[in-house]
Amino acid sequence: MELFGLSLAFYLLGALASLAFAGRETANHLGPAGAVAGSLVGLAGLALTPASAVAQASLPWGLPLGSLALGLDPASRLFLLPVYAVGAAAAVAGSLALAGSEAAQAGPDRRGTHWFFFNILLAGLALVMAARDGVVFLIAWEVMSLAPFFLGSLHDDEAEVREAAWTYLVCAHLGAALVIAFFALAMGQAGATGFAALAEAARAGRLTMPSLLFFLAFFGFAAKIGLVPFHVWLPAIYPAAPGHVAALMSGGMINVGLYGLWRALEILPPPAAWQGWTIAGLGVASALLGILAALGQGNLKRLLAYSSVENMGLICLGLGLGLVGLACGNPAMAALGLGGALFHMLCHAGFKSLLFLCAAEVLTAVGSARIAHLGGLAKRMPAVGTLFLLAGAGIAGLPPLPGFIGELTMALAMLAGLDLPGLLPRTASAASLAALAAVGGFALAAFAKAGGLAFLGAPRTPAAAKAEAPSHAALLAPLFLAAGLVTAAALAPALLRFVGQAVLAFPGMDPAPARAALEQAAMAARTVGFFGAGIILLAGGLLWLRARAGAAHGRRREPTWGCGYTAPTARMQYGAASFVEPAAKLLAGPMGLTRRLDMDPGLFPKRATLFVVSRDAARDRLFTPLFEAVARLCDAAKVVQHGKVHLYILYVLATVVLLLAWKLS
Amino acid sequence: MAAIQSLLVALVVVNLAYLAVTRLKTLTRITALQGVLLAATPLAIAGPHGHGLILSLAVLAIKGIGFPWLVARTLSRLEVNPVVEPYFGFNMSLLAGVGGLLFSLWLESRLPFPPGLFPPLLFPAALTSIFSGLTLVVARRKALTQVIGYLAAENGIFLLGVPLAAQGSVWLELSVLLDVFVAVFVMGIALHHINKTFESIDVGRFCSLRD
Amino acid sequence: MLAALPLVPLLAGLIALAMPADGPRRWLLVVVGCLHLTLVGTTWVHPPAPAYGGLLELDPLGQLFLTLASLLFTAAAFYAVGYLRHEGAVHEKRDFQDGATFVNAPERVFSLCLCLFLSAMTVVCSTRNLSVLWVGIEATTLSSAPLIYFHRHRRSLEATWKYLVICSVGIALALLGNILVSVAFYDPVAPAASMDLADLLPLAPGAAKPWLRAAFIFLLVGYGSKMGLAPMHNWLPDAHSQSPSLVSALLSGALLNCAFLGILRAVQILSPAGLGPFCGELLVLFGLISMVTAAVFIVGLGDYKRMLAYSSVEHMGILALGVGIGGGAAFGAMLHAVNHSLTKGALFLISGNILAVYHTRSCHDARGVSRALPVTAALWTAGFLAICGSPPFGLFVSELAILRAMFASGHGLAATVYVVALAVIFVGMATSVCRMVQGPLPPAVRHPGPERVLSVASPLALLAAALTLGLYVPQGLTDVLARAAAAVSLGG
Amino acid sequence: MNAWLHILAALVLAPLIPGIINRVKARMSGRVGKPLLQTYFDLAKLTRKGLVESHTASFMLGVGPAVSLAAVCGALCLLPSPASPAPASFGGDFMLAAYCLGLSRLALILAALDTGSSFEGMGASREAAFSALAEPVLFLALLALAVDAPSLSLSGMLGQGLSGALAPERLFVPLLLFILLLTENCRIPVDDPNTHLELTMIHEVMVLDHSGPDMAMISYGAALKLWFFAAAVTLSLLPVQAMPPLAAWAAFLAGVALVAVAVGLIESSMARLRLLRVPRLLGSAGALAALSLVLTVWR
Repeated sequence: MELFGLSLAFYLLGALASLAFAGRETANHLGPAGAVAGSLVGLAGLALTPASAVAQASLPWGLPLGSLALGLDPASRLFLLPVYAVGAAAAVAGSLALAGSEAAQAGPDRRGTHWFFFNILLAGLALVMAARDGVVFLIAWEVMSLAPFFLGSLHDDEAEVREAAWTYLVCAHLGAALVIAFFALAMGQAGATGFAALAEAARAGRLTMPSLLFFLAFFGFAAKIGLVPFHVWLPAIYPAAPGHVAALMSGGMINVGLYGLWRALEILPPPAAWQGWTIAGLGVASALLGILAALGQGNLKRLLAYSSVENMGLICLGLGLGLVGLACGNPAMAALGLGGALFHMLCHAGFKSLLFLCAAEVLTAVGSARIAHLGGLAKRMPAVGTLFLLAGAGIAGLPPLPGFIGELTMALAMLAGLDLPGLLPRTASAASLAALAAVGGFALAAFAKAGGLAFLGAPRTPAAAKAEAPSHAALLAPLFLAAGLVTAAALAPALLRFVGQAVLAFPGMDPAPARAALEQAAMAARTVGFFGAGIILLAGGLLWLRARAGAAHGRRREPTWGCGYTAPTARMQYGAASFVEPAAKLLAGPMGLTRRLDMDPGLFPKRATLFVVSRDAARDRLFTPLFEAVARLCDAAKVVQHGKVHLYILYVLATVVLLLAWKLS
Repeated sequence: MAAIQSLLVALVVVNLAYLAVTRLKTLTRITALQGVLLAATPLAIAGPHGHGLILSLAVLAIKGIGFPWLVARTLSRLEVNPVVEPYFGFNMSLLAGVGGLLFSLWLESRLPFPPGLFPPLLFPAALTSIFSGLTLVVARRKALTQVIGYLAAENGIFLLGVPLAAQGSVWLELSVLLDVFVAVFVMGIALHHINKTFESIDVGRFCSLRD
Repeated sequence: MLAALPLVPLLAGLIALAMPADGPRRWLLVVVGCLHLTLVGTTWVHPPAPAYGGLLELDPLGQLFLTLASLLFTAAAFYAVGYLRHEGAVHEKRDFQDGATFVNAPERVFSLCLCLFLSAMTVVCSTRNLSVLWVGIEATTLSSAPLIYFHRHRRSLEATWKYLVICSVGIALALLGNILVSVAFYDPVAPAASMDLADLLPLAPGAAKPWLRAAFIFLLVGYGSKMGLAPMHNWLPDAHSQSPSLVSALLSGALLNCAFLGILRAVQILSPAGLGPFCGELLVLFGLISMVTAAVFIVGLGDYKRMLAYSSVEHMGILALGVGIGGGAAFGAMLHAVNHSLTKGALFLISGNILAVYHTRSCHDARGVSRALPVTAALWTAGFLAICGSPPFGLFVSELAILRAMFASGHGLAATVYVVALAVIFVGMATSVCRMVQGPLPPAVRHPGPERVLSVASPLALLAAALTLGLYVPQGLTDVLARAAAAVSLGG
Repeated sequence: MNAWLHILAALVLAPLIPGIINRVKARMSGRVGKPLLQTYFDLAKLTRKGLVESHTASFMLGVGPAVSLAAVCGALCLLPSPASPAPASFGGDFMLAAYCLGLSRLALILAALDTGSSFEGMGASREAAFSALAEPVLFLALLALAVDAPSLSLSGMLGQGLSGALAPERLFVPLLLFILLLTENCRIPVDDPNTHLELTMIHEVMVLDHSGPDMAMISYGAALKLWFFAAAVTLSLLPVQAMPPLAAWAAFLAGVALVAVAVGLIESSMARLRLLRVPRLLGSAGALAALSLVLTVWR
């Protein structure tokens, strides 16, 4: 707890220092320094505390509402881990990326405010996870939600960035409105603000509308998590934000939605099975639609954004199944579902932020993140390429990378779900396993596309051909994250037990069978670890043999075989749209792809252009029409303010008459 | 008692007359008439002595002579079109006036009157006055008619305050104060500016500020 | 000391009228503001005795609103020094909207009216007598009308006229309402003429209830039209958008509160008569109508000063709603009044800075503020977040308190409308504010150079106060707020 | 020891399967055909060759085949031997096997994309799409087995055969696994390994630019994968767990050979599906898998 406070203090110091030195290069050192120091202190705090410890603190509070109750329990620590780890990495990467770059630009130097909000975001995240009082939680939540708006609009001279920042702000606030409504309703009914008191009220049956509360919390937090259809801000803000910000948001921030949901579920009365199925159902929808949309993207960062939607969907699937298990008295399913979800959350945080940092390096080197402008980068920047390909395989859940363990644990929950009473729940469990498989298959395709087309093959533009490898310093942050992930893979059983502490602390969890189920998963993870080591050794051995064969029998470089065509160009390679064409023939709708072929008429057209655009269906079909309808309605209603004063008097008169007629009759 | 009843009936008729006339000059005269009638009410209720007499004289001076004279002077100075220029037709306005009267009568039936405070018909007459005055504000185009309508509404409030004045309440004085300051002082100045700036007192042109 | 409070600005106004030199007169406003604020500050330490035979008497409710008025005036006075330096010159100006030429009102008249305005508001806040209250509110209308007509062009004249007509009708209805209160308290045996709350409250349980109902309706609509409750709010966007920004700040931050005080006094009378629920119902109704109206108008609005005006309509709605719900919401409403005044005052002052550089009130044309005026843009953004109820600003706390009390008292439907309206307003304002703050500078706008301290100091101070209240509400203030809320509780 | 015997058998005997298939196809069309051991000869020849790499390629071209082969070997380690459980076995290990095959596929796709050739890109894109569609079918089929067994590990669910109550839906699973064998190994009717039109190929077009040891690893990996599925089909049909070891082995090997013959027969009697029809085939298989699973759960 003390170290937590110290880390918070570092964040705030960093924020203030960067604001104080705004406009100078110093801000670009002090701000990140605060973030790194805070994160490392925080990490130290996590490392030095036993995983199951519960700390509480109550501090003086100046508001007439709520109280400054803070605390750290296993769930808090678990969610703090990616915040600290990604926070430190993103700060280092950002500091290097922004060094000197802004000075060359016209206009004011905004790095001071940028680092201010960066630190505020970290502090807000940390505070959200330590808050044990509704009011404190909401304040931290909103502050944390607002900061990315400023972080994301660093380059607001581009119209797209402004649009994205606006989208983010609106989504974040609408979600927050639901969260506020949730807490206000709960606090109003309970007559208290502390989490413990709220949970007490729920147990005593004083929260009279548990279903409404559940939906408020779920939809409110789903907006932050990025579940379909509330995901529209993700594909907007991630491409627009600087790479390190996108990394922090995807690795540290969206998890906070899960954390909020977790806390809300802890507060609310024990979940009913339908609540679990609701979460799981929306999770499956998000996972499938997210990965299909990711497959359809032509922009590396947008692809990664949709992949976040997918992974958040998977996590919610696990969470939902866990709740079902809890509701149906199946502790193994409960523990495995929740545990798998949390484990996957950790892995996703690491892999996704690593991917974003790599994408940021690509953007710096080439000047574009569109796959049509990339290609062949693995030769120019081998370290970044390797990291990206590995992280891509990891986020697709492939063994021996740790992403597999999370998916495996969730799959075990689904298998445990086959013991549920009733045909429908069993079928649903089986269907979720099939969905998991389909998502895994498409994730593989999506990351084969992202990694393969961006980093392999021939460069598609001169800029890509001349891309320069990042400096060694710039690799520090990605390598830090990669090291963390390797550790996670090596120590997966231990990590699973760490996650298990949070799961076991979930109210209503039967500890003995839950612990047994988690232990079983940990043993499986151990086997997977040995297995993975075997595969790596075997592959290494094969490569060594291959190298020997090459040395013994010669090694030549030749042009790629062109099927008889003698002048192949890089533009003839498979591109982003063509790669997904087989899938798009079947699934263009959910992938959001629309295509237009402009071709000269005649049998031998001289010119043909194919446009493949991938747009967000939820945005185009749901939110844009909704917002436009509201705007039209409001415009239509504006006629009452017509400027004619005598009619205004009529309003006053009519009001008086109507009120008298109503109230005196 | 008969005197006050006649006065009140006359006031109601005058209120409706506000809505029926077409020429500004006639409107001014009706204002003067209403002022004179109002000046008579304190006398009719409380008798011709002391406080009531002074008040009566003051009202006669202000409402019966002062305002009509000011309005007439403004009218002649501004050289405006002598027709009142309605938004809504006269029939509609009259209908609204009668509606106001009916509403006032209904309202009277809903309220328990303390014994001896209000003479019969005073409350509906006062409310009708307010409603027809405001109807004038709503239904007429010129700034000047709006001022006159406002004065008429004020007269209704004054009428309602008369019985209370006997109890020593200050509301009557305050309502006169309202007349003096708002209707004459500020609106007069604003009217002057409006005429200067727009070369017209047609507030129908006032619609550049809207959404 | 209470006797001196309204006199200080009155005298200062007369001195200002007589002063020939522009420079000292501008600083005179600052001196008046500071002096007044100091005097008001001492009332927090030593509760003042009634003055003028009990006509003026300060209770927690009045003290709260008086402090706000004084604070806003002082902030506006500091701002006025820079503003008048820039705008005060008598020469003809060209209107940026229709191209016509206009002059500003004489500066001494402006100063006089400002001081009179403060004096009138002081009277309104520091009385518990319904008659004096009514006179005071009337005086605020009269003294503020010339302020709105400072820029003597057609649109401001139109706005002034609308302000006058609507508020005068409102004040007339309020007068009628007051008369009906007298009727309700009429006792043929022992006629008492006093309209002082101290005399009325003990008699309230025996007052005639139908008359009180009718009286409250007239008072609510009458003062409500001054306060800006929909659908009587129509003067508000016009007057706020056309008046000088510092006047808008005073109108929104101080005047609307004063009108609200009129309604609150009525509530104070009706509650002991057992009509608290009746008042609550009407207040909640008008609060919700105001919020929805504001939401409807803020979406897609192209004029940022009108946007702020509609936001005032919204917040007045919240105040009415809070008092109408009662209990914790009344406390929230009192806190909200404080927060809203501070924030809205700051926002209007900032809008003046933007207007001075861009010469347009259109959100579409005033772009790239963060590049032209970095400090102003930061304050504008912060103010926007604050006014929309985002933490860590104070409005969040008060809005949350009201929402929570709504749920606690079972006003689920009203709470839904409240949350939806707030969300829509956020989206509407965010669209305009993002458009203004971000992006490159329009080519037609020249870079204005560094910002003047006087133009940002006041809004900065006000926003800092709003920020502080979002994190820490001093115990003394909490006590006064609680006592003020208790005074307007609906339970009687 | 017994557990590893199956791995050994697979490693040694796997190249025989393409031989059997080719021999059956040749016989059916009235030719003599290649020797049964042709794949061994090919592998031996390829390993003695030097490396020819594309100018465009990076490290991935070489890493791909090695990882792919290693991953397939990994998947094989999870299959039970006819007479004993697999060397590594835990609840849910079928998922590891499926994901190992996925890793192997990803490695090959990336290696294909590394050449920058449009042909290889084409093959990679088809492979990625079709296998993504095949994945849920595989899971559902194995799930039906798992519920039926009831056991969550491959070692528990395979080798039970059709013993016990015979229900029609239990025949679906071997059938589904067989369809998946055809899909995953790019056999007719999904893909034609012998075609010479690059435009119509899936797997073969992905490896156009691989040579020497790389090609050897790919061919060997393909043979192992074929063995994996053939073994799975056999084990899902035959109750080897209940047999004495020797009989089990004999039945198993015969079964694998028979599966190979069946593939050969199908390849000689059917034409390749149009690419557009492949998802339809997989969709039908998916529906069948879902049906069998629901029926199994219901029972």
